[in-house]
Amino acid sequence: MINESISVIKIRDILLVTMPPDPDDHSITVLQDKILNTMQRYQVKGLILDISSIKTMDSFLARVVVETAQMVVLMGGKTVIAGMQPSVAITATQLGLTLGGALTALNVDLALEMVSDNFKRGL
Amino acid sequence: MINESISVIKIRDILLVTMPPDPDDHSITVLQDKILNTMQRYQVKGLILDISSIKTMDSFLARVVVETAQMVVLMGGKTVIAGMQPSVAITATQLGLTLGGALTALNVDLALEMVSDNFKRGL
Amino acid sequence: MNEDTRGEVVINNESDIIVVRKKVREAATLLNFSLTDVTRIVTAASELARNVFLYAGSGVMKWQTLKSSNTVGIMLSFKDSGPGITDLELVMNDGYSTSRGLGLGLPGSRRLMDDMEITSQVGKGTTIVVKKWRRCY
Amino acid sequence: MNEDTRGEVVINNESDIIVVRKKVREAATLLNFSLTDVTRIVTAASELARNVFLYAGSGVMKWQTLKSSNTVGIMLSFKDSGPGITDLELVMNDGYSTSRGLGLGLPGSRRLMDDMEITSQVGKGTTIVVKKWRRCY
Ligand SMILES: Nc1ncnc2c1ncn2[C@@H]1O[C@H](COP(=O)(O)OP(=O)(O)O)[C@@H](O)[C@H]1O
Ligand SMILES: Nc1ncnc2c1ncn2[C@@H]1O[C@H](COP(=O)(O)OP(=O)(O)O)[C@@H](O)[C@H]1O
Repeated sequence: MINESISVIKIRDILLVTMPPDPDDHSITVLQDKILNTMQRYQVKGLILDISSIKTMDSFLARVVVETAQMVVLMGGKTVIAGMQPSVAITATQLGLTLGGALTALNVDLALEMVSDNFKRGL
Repeated sequence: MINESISVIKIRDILLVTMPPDPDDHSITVLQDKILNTMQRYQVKGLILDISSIKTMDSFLARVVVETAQMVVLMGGKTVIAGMQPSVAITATQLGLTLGGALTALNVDLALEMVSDNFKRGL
Repeated sequence: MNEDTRGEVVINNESDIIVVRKKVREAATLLNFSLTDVTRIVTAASELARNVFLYAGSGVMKWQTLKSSNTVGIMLSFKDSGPGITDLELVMNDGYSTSRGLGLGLPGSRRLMDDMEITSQVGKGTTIVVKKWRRCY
Repeated sequence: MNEDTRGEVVINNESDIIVVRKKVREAATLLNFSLTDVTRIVTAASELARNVFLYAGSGVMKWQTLKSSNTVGIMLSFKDSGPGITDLELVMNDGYSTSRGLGLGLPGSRRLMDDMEITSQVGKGTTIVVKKWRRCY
């Protein structure tokens, strides 16, 4: 099963999700469900979405990422989108994509730093 | 090569880019690639775009500046646009340009100050 | 660069969008496009393939390499026998969508590629051809 | 102020936009426009020259100095044999663009200059004339 390959790890009160390089539409939707359920069950406060292995971000994937971040916000959490490749950032901008107001970080390490610095202070 | 003339300097975890007065389409594409790749490789957290030598900011150049700032945001960085000439600022406003949500500073010195004050605190 | 200079992918279901991305990535990489240009081309292909699947149900993507006197390029065509597009100007507006989409697929793909041509007949189908040339250094 | 009171620049490719800016800057500076006015004039010229290149492929920019009883001014004309503009009112709206632009070139240039006149025939081409007078102190 493709969706098995998407790892969702809980680190204290943070959920770390590593996106696979070329997820299909279905596994993206399954992932979204899984994230929201896990957040609810374990009272997770934040989500780090590691997209560093993503080579193509089209408007479908972008919409799901933004939607997920928004749902997490509705549930009282924060999302950091981490590790976007330079070529993906350039392409996404030209395509016209924005990530709504989601927080971004260069990589997972820095995202974790942001989380522990700021989420605790309720930023 | 025109693109060689665009200098990209790393100062601690900040990238300082001096825009040439009259960049063409191609050198801008090269510049954007270079900025984002340097960000990734050296874990740069912010970009200072020095536009003090720019004497004319038309809507093409403005779009490039805003787009570059957006790309940097997608990768988890912050952009400060520094040193806009007063005459350019007046003209840009009349033309109808806005710099999106990008931060601005009077000059590179003040931009560096903003960066060290705020980026460290994760603003 | 003499073998495999053209090919096609039949689009029948969602997972074929991934096949399109894979084939186009291989072809563009073989043509020595920069990583950023490969990403641009694959992203446009993904948008257009998804449109074929979403709006027409099925169709075919063909790709081929292009040669000019001083550079090379890639051409992708997406052909379907779906409902067609009524207003070609309208669908090129950022944000216009008849589904729950972001409405960036068509206008965004035009921005990512060097050239885009749409032919569409209502009730008959749609063909979209996009091209990208490699920069010469 | 007797020599060099008119001139022209042929616009064939992107780098000619830079030549337009340079010539217009020189002319406006010679006429003793303030730095801000020079910037306004050069910026408008840059927008209009880019439009000629983008939408018509090529054309020509002519400039000449103007004299009235109590002041001087500059007139720039941009002439092309491109596709023309269908709806002159529409293109003057902030944000309207048929390309990937910001749609500020035409309305913005009108704001930067004192006067702007567009003549355009679909299929024949477009001529845009802008003027700016020096403030008398
Ligand atoms: N192959 C196609 N056949 C029929 N209609 C299409 C096709 N591709 C696009 N369209 C129409 O154009 C609109 C805009 O498409 P697009 O810019 O890709 O945005 P989105 O797919 O997010 O709606 C679609 O909502 C649809 O109505
Ligand atoms: N010289 C021209 N020939 C044909 N069409 C033009 C010309 N100049 C402008 N236009 C049309 O007017 C629109 C608005 O132009 P402008 O305000 O300069 O914005 P932008 O160039 O960013 O689109 C253009 O998108 C184009 O369709």
